[in-house]
Amino acid sequence: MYRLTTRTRAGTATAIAVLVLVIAGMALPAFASRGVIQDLFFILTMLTLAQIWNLLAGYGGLVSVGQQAFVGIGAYAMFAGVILLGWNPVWAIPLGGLAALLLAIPTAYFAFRLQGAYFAIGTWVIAEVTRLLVAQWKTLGGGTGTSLPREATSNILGTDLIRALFSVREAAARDILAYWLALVLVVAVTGGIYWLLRSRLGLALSAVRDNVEAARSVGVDAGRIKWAVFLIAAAATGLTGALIFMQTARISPDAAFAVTDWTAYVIFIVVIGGIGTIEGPILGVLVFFVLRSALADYGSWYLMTLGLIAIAVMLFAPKGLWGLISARSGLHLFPVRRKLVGLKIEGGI
Amino acid sequence: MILRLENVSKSFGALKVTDAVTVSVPRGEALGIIGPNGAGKSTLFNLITGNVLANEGRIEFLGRDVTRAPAMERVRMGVGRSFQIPQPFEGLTVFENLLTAAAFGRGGREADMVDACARILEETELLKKANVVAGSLSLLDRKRLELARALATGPELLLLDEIAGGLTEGECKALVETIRAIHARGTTIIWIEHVLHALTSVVERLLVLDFGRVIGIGAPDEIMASKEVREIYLGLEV
Amino acid sequence: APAIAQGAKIRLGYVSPQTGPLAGFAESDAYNIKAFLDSDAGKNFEVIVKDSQSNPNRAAEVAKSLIVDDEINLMLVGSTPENTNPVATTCEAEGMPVISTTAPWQPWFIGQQGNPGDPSTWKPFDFAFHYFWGLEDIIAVYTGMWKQLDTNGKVGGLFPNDADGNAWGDPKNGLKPGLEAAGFSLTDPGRYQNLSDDFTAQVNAFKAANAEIVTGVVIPPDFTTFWNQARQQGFKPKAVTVAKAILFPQSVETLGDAGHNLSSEVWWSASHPFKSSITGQSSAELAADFTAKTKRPWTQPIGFSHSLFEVAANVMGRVSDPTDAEAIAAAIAATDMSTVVGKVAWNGVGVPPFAAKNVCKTPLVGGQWRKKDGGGFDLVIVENATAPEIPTAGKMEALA
Amino acid sequence: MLLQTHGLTANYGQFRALFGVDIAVAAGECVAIIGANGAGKSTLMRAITGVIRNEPAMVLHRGEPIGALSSAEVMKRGIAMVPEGRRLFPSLSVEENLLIGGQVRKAPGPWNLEAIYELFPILRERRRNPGTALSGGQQQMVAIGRALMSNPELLLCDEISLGLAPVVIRDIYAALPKIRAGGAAIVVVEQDIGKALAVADRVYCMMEGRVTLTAKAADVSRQQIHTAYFGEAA
Amino acid sequence: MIWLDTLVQGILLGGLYALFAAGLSLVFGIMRLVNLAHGDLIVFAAYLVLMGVTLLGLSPWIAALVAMPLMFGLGWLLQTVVLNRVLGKDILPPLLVTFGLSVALQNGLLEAFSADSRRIPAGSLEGASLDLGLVTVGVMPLLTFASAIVVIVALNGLFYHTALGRAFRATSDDAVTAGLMGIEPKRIFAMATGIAMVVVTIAALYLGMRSNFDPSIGPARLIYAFEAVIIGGLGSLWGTLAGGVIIGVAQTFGAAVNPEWQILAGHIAFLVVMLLKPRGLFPRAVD
Ligand SMILES: Nc1ncnc2c1ncn2[C@@H]1O[C@H](COP(=O)(O)OP(=O)(O)OP(=O)(O)O)[C@@H](O)[C@H]1O
Ligand SMILES: Nc1ncnc2c1ncn2[C@@H]1O[C@H](COP(=O)(O)OP(=O)(O)OP(=O)(O)O)[C@@H](O)[C@H]1O
Ligand SMILES: [Mg+2]
Ligand SMILES: [Mg+2]
Repeated sequence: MYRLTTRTRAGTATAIAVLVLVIAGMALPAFASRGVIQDLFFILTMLTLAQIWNLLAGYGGLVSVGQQAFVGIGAYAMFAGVILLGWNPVWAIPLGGLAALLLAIPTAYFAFRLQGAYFAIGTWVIAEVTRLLVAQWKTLGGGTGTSLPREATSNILGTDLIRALFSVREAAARDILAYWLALVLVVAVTGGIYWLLRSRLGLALSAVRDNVEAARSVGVDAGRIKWAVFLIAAAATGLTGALIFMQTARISPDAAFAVTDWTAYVIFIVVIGGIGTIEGPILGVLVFFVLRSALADYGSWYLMTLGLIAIAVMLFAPKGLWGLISARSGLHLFPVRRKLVGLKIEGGI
Repeated sequence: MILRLENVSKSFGALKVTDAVTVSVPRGEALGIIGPNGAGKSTLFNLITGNVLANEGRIEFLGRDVTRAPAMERVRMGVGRSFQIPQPFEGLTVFENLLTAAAFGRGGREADMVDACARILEETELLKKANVVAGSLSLLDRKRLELARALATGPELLLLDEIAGGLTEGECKALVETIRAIHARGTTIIWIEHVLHALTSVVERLLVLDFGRVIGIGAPDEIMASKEVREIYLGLEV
Repeated sequence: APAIAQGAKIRLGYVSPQTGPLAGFAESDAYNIKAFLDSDAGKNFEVIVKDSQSNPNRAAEVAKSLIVDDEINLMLVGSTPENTNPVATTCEAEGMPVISTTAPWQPWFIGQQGNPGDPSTWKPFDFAFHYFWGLEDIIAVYTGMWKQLDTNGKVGGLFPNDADGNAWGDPKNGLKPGLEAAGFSLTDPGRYQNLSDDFTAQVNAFKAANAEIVTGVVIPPDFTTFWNQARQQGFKPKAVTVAKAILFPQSVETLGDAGHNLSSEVWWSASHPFKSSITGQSSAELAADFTAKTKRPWTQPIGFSHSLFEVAANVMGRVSDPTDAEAIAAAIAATDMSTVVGKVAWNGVGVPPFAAKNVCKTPLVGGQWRKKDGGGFDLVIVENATAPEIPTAGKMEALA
Repeated sequence: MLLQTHGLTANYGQFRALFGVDIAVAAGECVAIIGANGAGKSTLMRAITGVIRNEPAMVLHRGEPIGALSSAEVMKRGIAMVPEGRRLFPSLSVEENLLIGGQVRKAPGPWNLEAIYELFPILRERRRNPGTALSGGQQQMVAIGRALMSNPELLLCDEISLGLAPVVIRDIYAALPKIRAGGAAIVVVEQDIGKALAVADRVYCMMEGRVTLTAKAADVSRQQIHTAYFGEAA
Repeated sequence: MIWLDTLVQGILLGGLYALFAAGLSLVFGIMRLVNLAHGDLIVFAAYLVLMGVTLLGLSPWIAALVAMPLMFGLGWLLQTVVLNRVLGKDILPPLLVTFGLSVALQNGLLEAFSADSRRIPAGSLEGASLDLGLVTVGVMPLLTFASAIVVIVALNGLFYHTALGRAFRATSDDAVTAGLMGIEPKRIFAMATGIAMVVVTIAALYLGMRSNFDPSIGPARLIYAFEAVIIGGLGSLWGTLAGGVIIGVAQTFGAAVNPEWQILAGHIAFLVVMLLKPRGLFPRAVD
């Protein structure tokens, strides 16, 4: 007699649109220039990081300022796989996820003892410690950093196929491969988060966010959820880091553990777009990309503008741009509400 | 005995809120708790549910020592509770509130819980509002939701904290009927309430708490007849 | 026909740290690029400048965008290994010819190898070319300066954990073996992090070793911190010869009197006897013109920033198809020209075989900052054994 | 009228806790507000003192709209509150807790440190202790003294007997007449109906965010209160 | 001998960190504001002092005195116009706003002053030292440490012996109830940030005299300042000094083992303290 549904018209439309976009995205390298592919790679990897951070802070209440630790360790693990173990870079990427996962365990053990601002600063310190330790890793160049050897970058799995497929140069084939991987990653991460929110865990996350005490009183294990979210986020961040640095082919501790690039800009994207929604980071990353493309040639003026925009958005649209839009229109592209359908039920979303 | 408290004490700083409480509740009983504001009634609930841990004493549920067990473990064993000040998950709908409780309190797949949740919603007269965000509910509906959510965890022992306070006569009567029905299905109930007539029409025994101590326990008539209790509880000169 | 004769302009990409801590290296970019484009040689060129924000991630990213979006024909880059290495790595992977400078060749070449610790794995590059000097030149110049003084030959080294510091401090490929060969002994307490606030450990180590000379490659704030603490804690070396920290006159001026007679290597100066191949200016004229136009004192990176465009013009003049990366790379390799920083030719002279293909060396001399009477400092060249064509203007003096 | 509310409403987020409450307090008067848990009594106090802000005209002080003022501005007009749960400042000693009450507004009047120590002599002994190290009753005395330090025209007391032993409650209630004698009007919010009726001139009874009974304390019957309180005949 | 020297230098270094951290401690303690722009504000103040020295020809000490009221006003404005509007239970809005401020300040300074390394000239003081028999210490580090103590004593006096300090503590405990006492929490916050900016000016003076600065240098020490504040415990000024000293000593001892360990050792000391006492060494009764 009663049924549970999460379907809405906007949600279905989004699902179709996303499907079309993903298929189009897969086929894009056949038409698009390398510049477009590279811009998209940047957008997709930043979006992945932003979605992950949004999961942490927006849904899990874990405001981490130390995500660069996982980007960095993931990237370094990938380099280690290639340089020390001689793996193909593509196979070394999962190693990045694994390394980040392993690092996340002691990090969580430490940081979960801290609350709020203390948690934020604690994660930052851990990221610094990781950076300084990695900077002592002499075989991977220490503080100097290192580059992927040319025979590794020219031999990346699948590039031959891509070269044959699109008849492009080796470097372009590498871009396409990285772009595809980024596309897979962003779809997997966003889809995974969406699935998570629609699963039992999603209910638990919302419950914990709304009221920890009450959540515990209905049987939700708040601690375990925090652990799960933190570890998942770390592993996914590590994968993303490995992918980003496979594409860059050069690494140094300052680049891999850059708090500005991998955390501050990511926070900017999420918060400007609208935290606690899947739509927010998508909107945010587009805004960030447009700003960057339009202003980056103005040197310090660009960064100054970026800073001032962050301030202005927080003052005038504290829920971010998507918050502004959905408050006006009631639109939710990724519905997670479970509706009870049946007789005698009124009220919408 | 479904629940047994032995010499349970709890202090917040220097303030002793629960003072060597010993009480046993047989399976299937409906026990009422009364006492003045600040007597430690809600704290006693928190001790039973594990939201607060006892300083001393021992708490047994279904024959198992749960004195140190965390709240969520006790929920899964069958301790359901409502909060005196309603604590809905404000961002979730009424139905989702129940679904969360059902999925985690009983431990099952969401899809299997839909009918059970719908039944509870029906019973607590919330069905119409199933898809309304809990943050926008009126006080009455919040109280109903407290009860509904507690039921959704599938409790053997149901703890109700002042769910009739502030309700109109009609609403109160309906509530009493609901609780009776729940009790009739065999659920053990402990109910804290200031609205005495509602309480006494359901419970079999009454426990009086003052300054964290049990100052009387027995049949409602006897307890209500005691002048001491009337004075302490109502604060009115009789 | 040579590329320059054809219609479309040749596109040069240039990555420089216009903002952030390295911005000092980029201060003459606008000046030099304008001078280049205004010159005859520059008519056929377009220069696209991207700001790396002193951030290696950003440097790699803008390099890529120059290659892909702006479809440049040749990449130019300078301003320390933090800037050159990510750009060169990107170009090498992209098959884009790149000419880089203003970083000693060891951190540039070895720093881009997968496993810097294992020389057997090092590989030459196909598209990346570098001209500057190397640590062997530093050793020669520094020891030449120190030998002018009467010291016990004990040297303390300050090497941070960054590309330069690791290269200089490397026990096998760095300063140590060379100094020992020249009769000096090096005390190296270990790699510190940049922007450290305390150098007590180093001061104590140098005191314990009875060092009379301090050397290293130190960023300005760290050097100030070190030098103050050294004096406060009673450590008085006879010579302090460091790179980076006292590169810019502004940095020396921040030291006040304590800047007097500090010494450093000199890669370019207003008194270098070379001429620009594109403007015909002598070093002195270039420096004077820069000061006249910008109201800022000349600095060493100016010459190298200028020379990058000289080399680019020369190389592209010898290429018929500016889109043919292999041909450009071959033309770079075949370069043999004189620039405002000296002769540039990738002929392997003075470079070990593994790097001979990609590295070419420019002359290096030693200089000492002397306080001027009216305030300010002069950089006086005091050592030129390895480059006698550059005249000295004085003798090395011990610190007071 | 010293203070009046007109159709006062208050929300917590989307949840409405007050639905058009009208009350009035004359200068020097003592008014009791009673009602069950959650009736909205504390919310009413918060709305009056500007902790919850409102339309300006919903609260009038001597005829002037103050509904939109901040609590500091309301307080400077001579309306002081003893908040529910006492809420002493834990980092301040007893004496500092008292001093801070009269730090911003210090109108001429009978109340100063000396007078408060006289009213509650035990506080003088404990004046160096941190406020939170006192017993509940003593803390309540500090909270009252703190509100008095500014010599307010109107003193709002939210559940000053909550959780206290009867002897202590007696001591605290004994202070109310002395406070009135100093010239302040008083609003007491109480669940203990007996105590409230004993001190008040008039009484308002609230239920679910509305005033359900307004009466002279002397006239009101237990029956009436019970109905207003529980919504049902006892 | 060496160890004693290392200890003394570490303690003196701790004074510098405490000075960096004192303003942060005030702001963090009173309104739980994580000010990511703190380091950049120090650099900004350093430029202000430098301008006083170069443009007006003042001595650094006088220039700092002149800069103080300006910085106070800036802090007041910043709090009133921007920060007060984003303070709340959620730590993210202030985090993002102060990050934005940090980026904007750094690049504004770069536009205004170029990337040149600057220094506030302190003349003969720079290399001056005192021979204390067992150890030789620099006059400048000693002055820094002494100033840290003076600042902390002064702030403590303000905090515990003035009406304003009482209002600070009360607002920090419970801003709503402070409102009922007639205190405008927002005005108190503005005052606190203003005072923090005065402390920032003092920190800037020493930062600028001790070593070089340029627009990008602000964030580098921010993390030490936070560590010092947290090690000490929220709202405890002496705790902040202790926190600074712990980090300073850990750094010098780490460096004595090997300079590679210098910065790491400071961070590790922080992690260890947090593992043992998650609320810092001298936590307050509340929160
Ligand atoms: N977490 C806590 N920390 C400190 N004190 C507490 C805490 N919880 C309750 N108290 C105090 O314990 C005492 C008893 O509170 P409790 O809520 O158990 O009373 P109650 O009998 O339920 O009262 P009411 O009828 O008002 O609900 C009160 O004085 C209260 O202030
Ligand atoms: N901060 C808050 N957020 C949300 N709801 C609140 C809040 N404070 C109170 N409420 C709700 O508002 C209603 C009125 O509360 P209020 O505290 O005014 O009642 P009261 O009459 O003072 O009760 P008590 O006797 O328990 O003090 C209650 O339903 C309560 O749950
Ligand atoms: Mg209760
Ligand atoms: Mg109340």
